Amino acid sequence: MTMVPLTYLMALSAAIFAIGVVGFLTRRNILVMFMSIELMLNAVNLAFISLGSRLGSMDGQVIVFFVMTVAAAEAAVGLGIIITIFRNRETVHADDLTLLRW
Amino acid sequence: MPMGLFWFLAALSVLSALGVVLQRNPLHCLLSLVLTLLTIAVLFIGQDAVVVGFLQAIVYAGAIMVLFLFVIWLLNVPVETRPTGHLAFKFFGMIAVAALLAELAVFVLPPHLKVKYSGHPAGYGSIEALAQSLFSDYLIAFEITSILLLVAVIGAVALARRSSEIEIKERAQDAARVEKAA
Amino acid sequence: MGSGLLTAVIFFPLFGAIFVLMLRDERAAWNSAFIFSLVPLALSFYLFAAFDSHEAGYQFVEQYPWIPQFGISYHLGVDGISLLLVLLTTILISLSLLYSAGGDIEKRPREFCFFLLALETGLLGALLSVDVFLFYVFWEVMLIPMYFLIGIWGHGRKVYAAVKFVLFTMLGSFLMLVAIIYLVAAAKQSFGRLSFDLPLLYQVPLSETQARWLFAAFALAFAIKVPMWPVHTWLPDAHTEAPTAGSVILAGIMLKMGTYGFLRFAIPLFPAVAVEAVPLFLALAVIGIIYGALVAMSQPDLKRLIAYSSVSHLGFVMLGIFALNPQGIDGAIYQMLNHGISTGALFLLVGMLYLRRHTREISEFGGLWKSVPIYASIFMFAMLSSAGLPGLNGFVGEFLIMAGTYLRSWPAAAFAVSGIVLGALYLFWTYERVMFGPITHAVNATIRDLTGREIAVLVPLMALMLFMGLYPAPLISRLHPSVEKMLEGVRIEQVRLEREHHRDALAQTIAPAPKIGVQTASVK
Amino acid sequence: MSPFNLAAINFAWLPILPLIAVAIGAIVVLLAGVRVDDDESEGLGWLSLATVAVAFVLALGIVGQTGVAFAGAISVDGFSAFFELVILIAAAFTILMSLDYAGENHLAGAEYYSLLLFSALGMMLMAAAGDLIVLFLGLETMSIAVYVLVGLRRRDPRSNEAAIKYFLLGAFSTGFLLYGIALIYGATGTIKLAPIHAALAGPMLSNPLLLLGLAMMLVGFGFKVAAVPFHMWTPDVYEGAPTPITAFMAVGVKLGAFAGFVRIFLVNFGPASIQWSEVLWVVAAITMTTGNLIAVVQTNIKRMLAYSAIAHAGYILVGMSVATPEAGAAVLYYLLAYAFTNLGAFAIVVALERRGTAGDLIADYRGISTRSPALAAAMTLFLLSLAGIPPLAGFMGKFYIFSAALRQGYVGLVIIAVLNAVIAAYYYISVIVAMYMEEGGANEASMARKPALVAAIGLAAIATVLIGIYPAPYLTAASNAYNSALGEQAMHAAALNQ
Amino acid sequence: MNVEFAALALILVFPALGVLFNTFLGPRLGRRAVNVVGPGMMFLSFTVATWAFITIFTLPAGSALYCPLWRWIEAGSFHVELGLRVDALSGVMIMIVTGVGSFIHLYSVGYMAHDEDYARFFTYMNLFALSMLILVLADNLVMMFVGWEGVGLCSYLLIAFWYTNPQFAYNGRKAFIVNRIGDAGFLLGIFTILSALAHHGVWTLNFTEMQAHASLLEGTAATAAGLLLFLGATGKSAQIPLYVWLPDAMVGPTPVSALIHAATMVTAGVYMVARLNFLYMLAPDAMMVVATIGALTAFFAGTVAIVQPDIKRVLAYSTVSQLGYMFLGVGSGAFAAGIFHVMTHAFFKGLLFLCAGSVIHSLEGEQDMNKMGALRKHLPITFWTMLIATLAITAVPGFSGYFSKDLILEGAYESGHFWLWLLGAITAGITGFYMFRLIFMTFFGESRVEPDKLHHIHESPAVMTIPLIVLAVLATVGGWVGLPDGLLWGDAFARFLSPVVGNFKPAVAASPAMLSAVATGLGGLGILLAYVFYLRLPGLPMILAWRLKGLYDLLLEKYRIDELYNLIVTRPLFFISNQILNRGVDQFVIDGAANGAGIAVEAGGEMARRSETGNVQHYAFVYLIGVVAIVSYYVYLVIH
Repeated sequence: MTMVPLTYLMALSAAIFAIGVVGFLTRRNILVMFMSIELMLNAVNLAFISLGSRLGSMDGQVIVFFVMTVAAAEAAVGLGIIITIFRNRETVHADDLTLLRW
Repeated sequence: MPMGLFWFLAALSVLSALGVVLQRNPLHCLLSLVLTLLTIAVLFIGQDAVVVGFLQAIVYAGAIMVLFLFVIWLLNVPVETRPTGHLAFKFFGMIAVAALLAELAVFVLPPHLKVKYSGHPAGYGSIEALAQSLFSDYLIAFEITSILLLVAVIGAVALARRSSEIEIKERAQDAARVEKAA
Repeated sequence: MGSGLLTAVIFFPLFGAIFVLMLRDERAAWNSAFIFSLVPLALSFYLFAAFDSHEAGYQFVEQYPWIPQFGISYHLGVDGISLLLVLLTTILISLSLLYSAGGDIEKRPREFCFFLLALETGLLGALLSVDVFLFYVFWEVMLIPMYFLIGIWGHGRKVYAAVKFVLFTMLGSFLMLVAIIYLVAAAKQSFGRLSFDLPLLYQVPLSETQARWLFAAFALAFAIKVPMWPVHTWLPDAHTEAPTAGSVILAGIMLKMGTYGFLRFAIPLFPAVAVEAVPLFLALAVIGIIYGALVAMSQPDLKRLIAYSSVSHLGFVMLGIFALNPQGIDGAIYQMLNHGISTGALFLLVGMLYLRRHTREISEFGGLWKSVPIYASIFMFAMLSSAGLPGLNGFVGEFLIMAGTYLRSWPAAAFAVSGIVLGALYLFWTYERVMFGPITHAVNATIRDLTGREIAVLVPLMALMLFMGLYPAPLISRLHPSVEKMLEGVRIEQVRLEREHHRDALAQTIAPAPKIGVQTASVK
Repeated sequence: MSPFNLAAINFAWLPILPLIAVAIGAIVVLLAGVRVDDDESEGLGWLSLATVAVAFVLALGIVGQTGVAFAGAISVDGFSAFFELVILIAAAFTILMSLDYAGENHLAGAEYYSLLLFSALGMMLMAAAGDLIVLFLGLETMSIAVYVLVGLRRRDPRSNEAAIKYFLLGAFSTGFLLYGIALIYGATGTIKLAPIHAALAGPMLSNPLLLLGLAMMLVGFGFKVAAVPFHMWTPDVYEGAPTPITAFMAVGVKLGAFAGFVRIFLVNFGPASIQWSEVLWVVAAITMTTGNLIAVVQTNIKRMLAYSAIAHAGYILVGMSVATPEAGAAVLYYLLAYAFTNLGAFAIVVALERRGTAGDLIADYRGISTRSPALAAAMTLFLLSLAGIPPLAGFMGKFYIFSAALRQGYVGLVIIAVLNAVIAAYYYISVIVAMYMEEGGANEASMARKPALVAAIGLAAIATVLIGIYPAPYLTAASNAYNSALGEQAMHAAALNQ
Repeated sequence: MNVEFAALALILVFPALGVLFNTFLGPRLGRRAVNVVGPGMMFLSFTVATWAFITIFTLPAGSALYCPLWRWIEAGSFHVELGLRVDALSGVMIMIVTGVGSFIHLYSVGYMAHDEDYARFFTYMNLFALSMLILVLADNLVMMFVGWEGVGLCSYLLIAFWYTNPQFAYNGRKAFIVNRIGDAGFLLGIFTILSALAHHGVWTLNFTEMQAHASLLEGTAATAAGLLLFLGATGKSAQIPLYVWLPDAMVGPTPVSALIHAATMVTAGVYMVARLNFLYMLAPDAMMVVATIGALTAFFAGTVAIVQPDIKRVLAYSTVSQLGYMFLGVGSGAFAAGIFHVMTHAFFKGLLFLCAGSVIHSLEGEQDMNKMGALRKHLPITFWTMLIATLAITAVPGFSGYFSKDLILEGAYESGHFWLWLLGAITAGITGFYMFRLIFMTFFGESRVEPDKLHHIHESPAVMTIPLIVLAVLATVGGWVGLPDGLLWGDAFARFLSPVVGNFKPAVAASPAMLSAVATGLGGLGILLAYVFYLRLPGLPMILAWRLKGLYDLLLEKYRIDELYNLIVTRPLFFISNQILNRGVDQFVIDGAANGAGIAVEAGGEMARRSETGNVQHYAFVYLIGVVAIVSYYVYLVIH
């Protein structure tokens, strides 16, 4: 069976990673920023899988497994935090969260 | 995995990723994120990472994203209407990201991408193989994940649960003082 | 014998400090602090008596390993160069305590005694440590109490002065720390073992550039402390705003740490560079002398004036040190003591005046002799000692310094001499404005003359001025051998330099000349 | 495919007993706390303190042992022992500070203490990690717990904000760290530290993938240790977090992060040090300078301490950039000294803080010396130690690092460092000025009813002085710890190469 | 031959005791005790001095008494042994100091009778005697310098004795500072000798040892040292250019003027030159300078004295002028003559001041001669003694001044300084004029005394007149020890000193008689003019003054030298001190730089602080910049 060149896969993951960064930088909605982070994580996962399959080692897949768990945990906590904020401030807008500065 | 499929998936994933970043309505963002995850899941499977691929689809795109969905509904977050931040900042941000992407590109180009190739052993990506390493080499890690999830649960509970009356009162006072100070 | 003695000298004040902090009653605090300060005083007198004036090396040595990983040891010792400064320290601390108890310090006396005694520990430690690391530790330690003394009990812009003082000194000392570590690293390379022991470090072979930079770092640290022109501006502020006792210790002892540093570290560690640097330092010293005197002349504030006079006097000390010959350095060390005593006395006197009138503006005074003759006479005495009148201590030091300088470079001496004229000018002019003429402010007619306590504080100083002026032999004889020893390294460099320059004129001035003895004898 | 055999794994339970103890303790606290009202959480505090004590004893037990456990997932050596001990101490101090604080601020006691313990567990895992996954998971455990702890003052907008900022940026940088791990995995084909170390030879050292991986991991750790320019979160989060948690972050998180950082870079990537020490040189210089510069103009003591923490990270990075065994030991020693000093300083902030974050302004410290002299004296001690005044712990740390650096000829960096130290002295001293030389200021400390806090401050003060004037044993400990880590690596490398 | 003579110490001990007594007990024990102790101590040390002096006589010529004290300063090879030494030269000096000193002390008892600060006064007086004796007894340069500065201090204290008057205080300071300038020169002189000898391995400043190694100083060293030391002398002995302090010093109590500013201290310079004659003999250029300065000063000061209305100022300028003579003497190698004049001058000038004091005392402090006249009858003793003194100073043959001044002029001429001799001779005439002007204006003519003072003009008490009489006798016979050669015992004084200062070796032959005739003639002329001006035609001075107004004012204002000094020295000094250094350099430049650094740091911090906007995404942006930077470094590594 044919093997997709690693370069392509890595490039793809890099691209998605970059898109995630862009989202994090430009979107004001905390939730969406969080989603962008998920994008970044998935980009990394893609990289793991690709490299793993090229190396022929299972480690990559194992890591991805763990990363998913971590992502789940982060999602739980992160969303929890977002909820508390929304409770107190009725906003999820990044620009509003500048009580602490300088 | 046939190249054609790869190109299709690649394009799809990039587009949906862009969808996450570009759409104004969080709900649409979420949906395109799910789409991305699913595409990536297929890419996994296409590389013999079958189990992980399915996990990606079920757990990630399924469970976790539902969590997001739930929160979005809970907070019924409005569509971002007001102009978001300074354009200048966005501009420089984009430039920075572009730079990063360019740099990453340098590294993934064939001359620099030195990864020793070894063929897939039998059962590569199978559930046995995964379990094999999970419960031998990564046993400890596996245990840690349990703790990690426990921490997440505790955290979520601690954050989300109602707080006592006095506290609410006092916090209100504090907030008032903070406002005065600011 | 002597093991444990130096430790006792250093740490007794610290115990005293902590003890005083425990006390509840203020009176008791003052008294016990004074008593605690008397112990090291007595011990240092014993040191002075038991000191073997023929031994050039360290005496009463104590050495225990402290941080073996770095070859740092708790190594104490006293030699001619430090002995007298130790004595001066203990004396001045006791006197300032005695004075401060007399109403100069009202608020928080316990802390005051604590810091003063802690300061004494720092000072004595720095003087007595032979291990460079140990020295550095004490060198920094003495900084903090002084900072508190100025900041808490000072006047006017006390905080500004205190912070300025600390930052100036720290800048220097941190760079010195770097130099020390670098030096030790070099030592490791050549001797194969880490050691902060000064005698060993004297031997470290260094490349010319290394030596230059290291010398620069040390010299900067010490020059700031001295303070040499142009890094002196922390001094007038610190001296002026500090409480009387603070000014006394600051001017009396702390500045000497800088000059002491040159004698103990900068020069013997890097003799070659020191010899090269002579012209630079002579120039800076001369500038300091004249500049300090001229600026002092036009100060409206008595303390500030004395502060600048310190710049001038320390200029003399530096001049003597960088004459790099026995006369100059003996004189320099002697002048350190003189300055400590006479300037200390002057600060005390000004403090007493401030206590009565709550101002130090010269223009506020005039005709004081009428109302406070005793005060005026003592002031005159101290002033004369500071002006280097023969028969009083000041002269011996200045004479030796200028003689040494002349032997090194006569133009430097020629300029320096102008310092004694200017010195007389600002001192006598000030005296005239404060003591002579009619009483211009009615208040001054009513201020009371010195109390018994105050006289008791001043008399020992006056006695010292007279004694040291008439009979310096016992002091100089003790410090001289160590100076000769210190100069050995310099002489070697000297000779080398001359070979390079094909000049032998200098050789005479620094050669120890046994034949001379013969010749003079033949004359007798 | 090979049959599934557990024999391949060596179940060395002993080395991970401290970890297990902490985990169990955390769960026990959680269960015990179900019925406890937020305002009476003190008992839970003592319980968790006991847990820490037990763990500490167990950790002492593993000092001197070396080897690997669980198929190399856990590395057992002096290094991990050292860090585990220090981390536990930090946790203990934090708990002591919290005993009164948690009640007064109505923090959810059970969650608070168990999360505290869990995050400590995460840190210890980072110290003991034998492969990149354990490291990563440890880091996440720590971080997630801390995210929550920071935001635990649920009704306090500042607390929420701090939490979300920390969380978002933390997750963001997790992405980079993972990316780095991925690339290193790609380059070396493994994620176990020992094999990686063994693989670092010849062409591998210049493998672009490896280099990029290094860069990304550097960024990831840089974020956790608050190195400039990845430091931006620090002041905000420190300010907004509950003060004991701030202390825990300033010390514990730093310890954990540096444990991982040092193990990965100094120990494992030691052979590749030429590839990263220059970068760290620059980062260290910028970090010190920025931290000190901004700290000078702070008016809130927590923020000021945050910036000072950044600056100290810079000093430590100097040591890392030197990348010699001596430097490694210096870093460990510095962390130890820094831990006690900083914990003490924050304990005093806790003591002087009124409900909420009131009283955090430096101006509030005016005249403390007259109202509560002991506190002022202790604070002075800590500040001077942070400023690097001998003979206090902080000074010895700086001294050790500087001498290691100069031994390698890092003169320029060291001079930058000392110039920074002068600036630092200025803002530390300005606090002393407020306490001793100015009047007014509202803060009043009623220490009478807070024995725990007093104990924390007292112990910290004693440690600060002791480590300073009698550093010999601690220096030995630090260098032993570091060398044993090195030795382990060397051994394994040898084993794997033949 | 040198004889150890421990008693020499006593000469110092007594005044020292006096100082201590007057300082600590004086105020308590009261006036009588002080009046006894103050002068008493002087007389005691006078007797010891006499004893020593006689002992010298009994010993063979050229022998000396010495009394080693303790080793004072020692640093390496350099060391200073304190020791006292009395040879012919210092013998003469101690006799003058203690002798004249004693009588002036005695006189002061009367003069200070109404001053409540008598104790302080006698403290200073004794202290002065002490310092002066240290100066003359010293056997080495450094110890001499001790006395040298000591007398300067005392003169400061005594000039500013009535300190409540700011002018007096100022004059005192002026005296001290000007002296200090000289002393600075003196110090450098010492160092020059020291290093010159040290370069040859000889470390000594002891006079005899220096004399033994004098040859080593040959050349520039000698000249430089000679000039520098002479700079000191010009300060102490009020020569051009540093004479300015002496006239102002007259504000002190008159006995002070008599003792310090006429009889003793001001002659220290002459003594020093004579003492170091061996050095100066090696430096003809230096000698030349000394002689020239002396002659010029003599003439210059004389001219100023002509027009001064203040009786003490006239005497002051005449002192300066007479000191000029002495330097002319020693400068032209006639050391003996110089010292001889020191002695006679001590007698008659001391006497003149005391008489002036007596006059002023009787007129309640009036010093303006225009408010005197016709006091002859009221103050007979004062008048006669003062007349004698005047005759002595104007060198009327037979009186002491005649012999000494003659020898000096002779020496000047014979050493080949014709012009200097001429200047000296003319000055003799001027001296005659202004001195008799003083006598006539004070004691003759019609009284111009203010009426209110007229009724209680009275002769001074015995305690004051006795010293007058004693000094009058000395002023008359004092000169007979130095008669012209061949006459009776001839120039015994010179013979006595010759072992110390050597014999004068004339370069040019001349007939002493002729020279003295010229000088005396000019002196007589001066007297005659004064007679004409102030007794025959009293209006004439006015007319002349009006005619030659410019010149007259110039003289009256002392050539405006003080103003000149103020303009070129004092004012610039203070300007530099305050405006340039204090305000400009110190506060603005240096301190400005220091504080500027601090401000810069704060500003930098403030700017950097603003980057913390509080917005997460800005943080992320900065983070990203960091990433890009670091990665780019690796890109660089990879590409290269």
